[in-house]
Amino acid sequence: MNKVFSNAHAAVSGIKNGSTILLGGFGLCGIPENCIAALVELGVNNLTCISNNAGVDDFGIGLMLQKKMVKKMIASYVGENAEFERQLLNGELEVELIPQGTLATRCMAAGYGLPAIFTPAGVGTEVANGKEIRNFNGKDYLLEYAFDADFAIVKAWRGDTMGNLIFKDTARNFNPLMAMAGKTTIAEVEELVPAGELDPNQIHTPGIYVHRIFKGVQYEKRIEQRTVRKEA
Amino acid sequence: MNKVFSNAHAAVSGIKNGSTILLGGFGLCGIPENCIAALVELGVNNLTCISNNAGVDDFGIGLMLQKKMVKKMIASYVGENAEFERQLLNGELEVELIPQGTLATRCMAAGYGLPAIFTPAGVGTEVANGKEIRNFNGKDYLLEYAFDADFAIVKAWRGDTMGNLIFKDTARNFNPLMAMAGKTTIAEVEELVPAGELDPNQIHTPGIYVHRIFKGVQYEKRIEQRTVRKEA
Amino acid sequence: MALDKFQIAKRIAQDLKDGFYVNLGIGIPTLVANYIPAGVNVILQSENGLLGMGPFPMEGDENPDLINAGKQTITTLPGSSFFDSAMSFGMIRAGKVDLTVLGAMEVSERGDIANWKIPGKMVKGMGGAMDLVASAKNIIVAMMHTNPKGESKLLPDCTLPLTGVACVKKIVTELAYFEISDNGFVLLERAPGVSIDEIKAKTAGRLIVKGEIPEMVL
Amino acid sequence: MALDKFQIAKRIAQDLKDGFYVNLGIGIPTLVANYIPAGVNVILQSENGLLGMGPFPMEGDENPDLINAGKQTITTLPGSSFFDSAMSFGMIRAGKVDLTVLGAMEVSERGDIANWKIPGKMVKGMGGAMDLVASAKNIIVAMMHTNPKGESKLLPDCTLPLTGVACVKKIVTELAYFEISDNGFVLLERAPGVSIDEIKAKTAGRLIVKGEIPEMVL
Repeated sequence: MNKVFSNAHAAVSGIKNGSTILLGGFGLCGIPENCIAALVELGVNNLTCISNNAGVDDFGIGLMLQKKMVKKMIASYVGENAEFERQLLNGELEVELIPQGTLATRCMAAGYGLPAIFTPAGVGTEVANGKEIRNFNGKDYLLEYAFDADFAIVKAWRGDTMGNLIFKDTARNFNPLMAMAGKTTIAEVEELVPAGELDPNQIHTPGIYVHRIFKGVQYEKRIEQRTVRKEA
Repeated sequence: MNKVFSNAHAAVSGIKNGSTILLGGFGLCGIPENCIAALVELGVNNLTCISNNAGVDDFGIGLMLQKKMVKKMIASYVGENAEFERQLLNGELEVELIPQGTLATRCMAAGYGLPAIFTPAGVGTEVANGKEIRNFNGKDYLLEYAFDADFAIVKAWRGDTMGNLIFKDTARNFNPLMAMAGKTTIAEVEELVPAGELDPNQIHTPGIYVHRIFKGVQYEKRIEQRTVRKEA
Repeated sequence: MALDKFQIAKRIAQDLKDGFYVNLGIGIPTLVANYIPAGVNVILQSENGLLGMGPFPMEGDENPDLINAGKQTITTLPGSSFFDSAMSFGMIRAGKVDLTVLGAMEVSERGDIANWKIPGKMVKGMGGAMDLVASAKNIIVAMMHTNPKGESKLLPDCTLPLTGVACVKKIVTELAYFEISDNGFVLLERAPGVSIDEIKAKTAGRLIVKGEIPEMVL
Repeated sequence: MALDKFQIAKRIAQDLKDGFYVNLGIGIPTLVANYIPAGVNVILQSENGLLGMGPFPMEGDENPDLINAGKQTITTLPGSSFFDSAMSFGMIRAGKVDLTVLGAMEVSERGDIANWKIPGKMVKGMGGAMDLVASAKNIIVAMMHTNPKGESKLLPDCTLPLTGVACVKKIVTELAYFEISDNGFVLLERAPGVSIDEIKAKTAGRLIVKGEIPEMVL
């Protein structure tokens, strides 16, 4: 039972043209940089990517867009990306925009074996078009389905050889949810330690959800909005 | 904004006859010993208690049963309790048995603002009686509703003055789920520290879910099945 | 005189109560954090997974793993906690956040809000806005009273695609402070020196003016 | 000769594969952990919130905060993780647990299982059994072939209240190893020295015997 892979190229093997992939991260924070680079090199296409955002022009999922690897993007917010806009307006790219909480909860539902959830997000808006509406206690909710994705690719701070993961700060975001939701889950970590080194009380994603793990290298961790204050 | 109470008696104030209370713990592991003792002293009755188990004769919720404080018990397993059995057979106590995973997920649903969930547990059994059945992808699921409880009483290992909680080992069990599900959530902790002493990455229950917190005393932590091995 | 964006934020900050958990949207709402009244402790939620958002970091202390929902580098405060996006929107949906402050393109007299999409323009997405407006029990909109063309943003019905229905509770613009009632926009306060006539002229939706309307005290 | 409960456990343990995540119920199923084949690593799940359950603690090392679903004191192993009950049943429902071993009072020829309630007796509750049987993709029942009255527990239909329907995949009793097919109990192996006639005589449900039936190798 070896879950440890030597690098990103080995870890993304089996991802094929047409695969549906969940990609962790919020903006450029907590994204699986190594796996994205490996996928770009692999050059698979016709992918359906589910991720909160679509990266920026020259980083994150933006790198996959440049290579026209993405057929459909499912996200909550896709700003900050001129190439995305160009492909969308040209009809080269499909996009499905869904509320951020719905995106998160549909991942969790998949990981928890819940086939569908009810959420009030989007009731009375175009997001509700064609969806079942149900009233509970006087409030309307939309029925939304669990994601069904071939692969989940996530980035964690620390991981162990059994696939247990610990995330850091707001780089956690969608990562543990997507880790639970993939049929095959690939985790890249900044630090990979032997089983037993992580405190079992502090593990965010139990290894049962993780099929492949490897130590990532050369993290750029690009900051989108560097905001600082001057005063002491 | 002070969430810190001096002791269990102060913390359980406002719990009245007829209240619905979620109580954390699995068997006698991770139960809110101090709050249970305070409730017994307070002597409220006609309570609806939701907890995975009903304690043993002379400990845990069993102490509340002795005083006939409980009108209805909602649990997944109620063995090991002769007084419970006596009251049930005498018609002094109502009991609703629900699958353990359903119990857990109905708590989570309440804490996550999900009005209902679909679970396959109980399909084709008497648990399904009167419940809506729905098929997703060829499999049947029951519709089960989020709990609606007045109070949640939980036990954590460490907590801070802002109500953040960290649980220990399998004493976690239902505690973080119930903490999310109470209209008023009361947490007793073994160690209460100032805000800032807990690592924000390790918090299991964010303080937003916790309304009252206090340092418990004299934990007995009774073991139900002491099992040991001999060989080295 | 009409308020500037800082004064709008300051007026909203007066509504903060001690112990409030608050989610502040991008733009003017973010500024509210700068005017929290003395003696009032509020905990800021960032929907990407943080309770207890602190100020921007000092130069050199930026942590790329620590950003807010606007993707800005931030800091934590004592008592902060991190969590995943499902729990973040879970606590929002469950009504645990006491106050949400958002910007808007349009608000209707029934409290419908439009703030995510303009037909004909590239749609960037709703992010967490639809979850927030569908769930928050107390939503204050911070916005300019009119759009760049001078048209009222307080309307009988929104003309833009909706973000949520019947959810906005209060609105603060550069001209006034309104509460949404079943019957329309109830004028509660005027910006200092702004006349009721001006507010009436710039409010396309049904405006309710009852009794004397005090000026804001900032 | 019929198997004893340890041999039943041993036979089931032969079905474990390296890397399996396994949930073992109370009773005979618990014993399976003692017979995990050499070179096979399995991770035991305890549905009260632990992956990587270790053996009972040494005397004096009992930790009251660390118990299994049978409320017994246990230990962890390197790589263990703790989680709450919702995640625990979440991973069960999502089919992440590779094998579940349970006891039963009755199993029907369609794989229905009854193991939680006897009419007229105090009902203690289903605990996590209904969740497990409704979700697990691979369920092996470990039980005695007959009840204390000598009646078959392998039935055309369960007579007791059901725990789950059409969910059991395999059964190991003291007499034999069966697979559930659409048509009934398929006899795969006999306990050493047990005749097909004896198995037939003690199996009330439809029994399918095809070709030569090997003896178990324990």
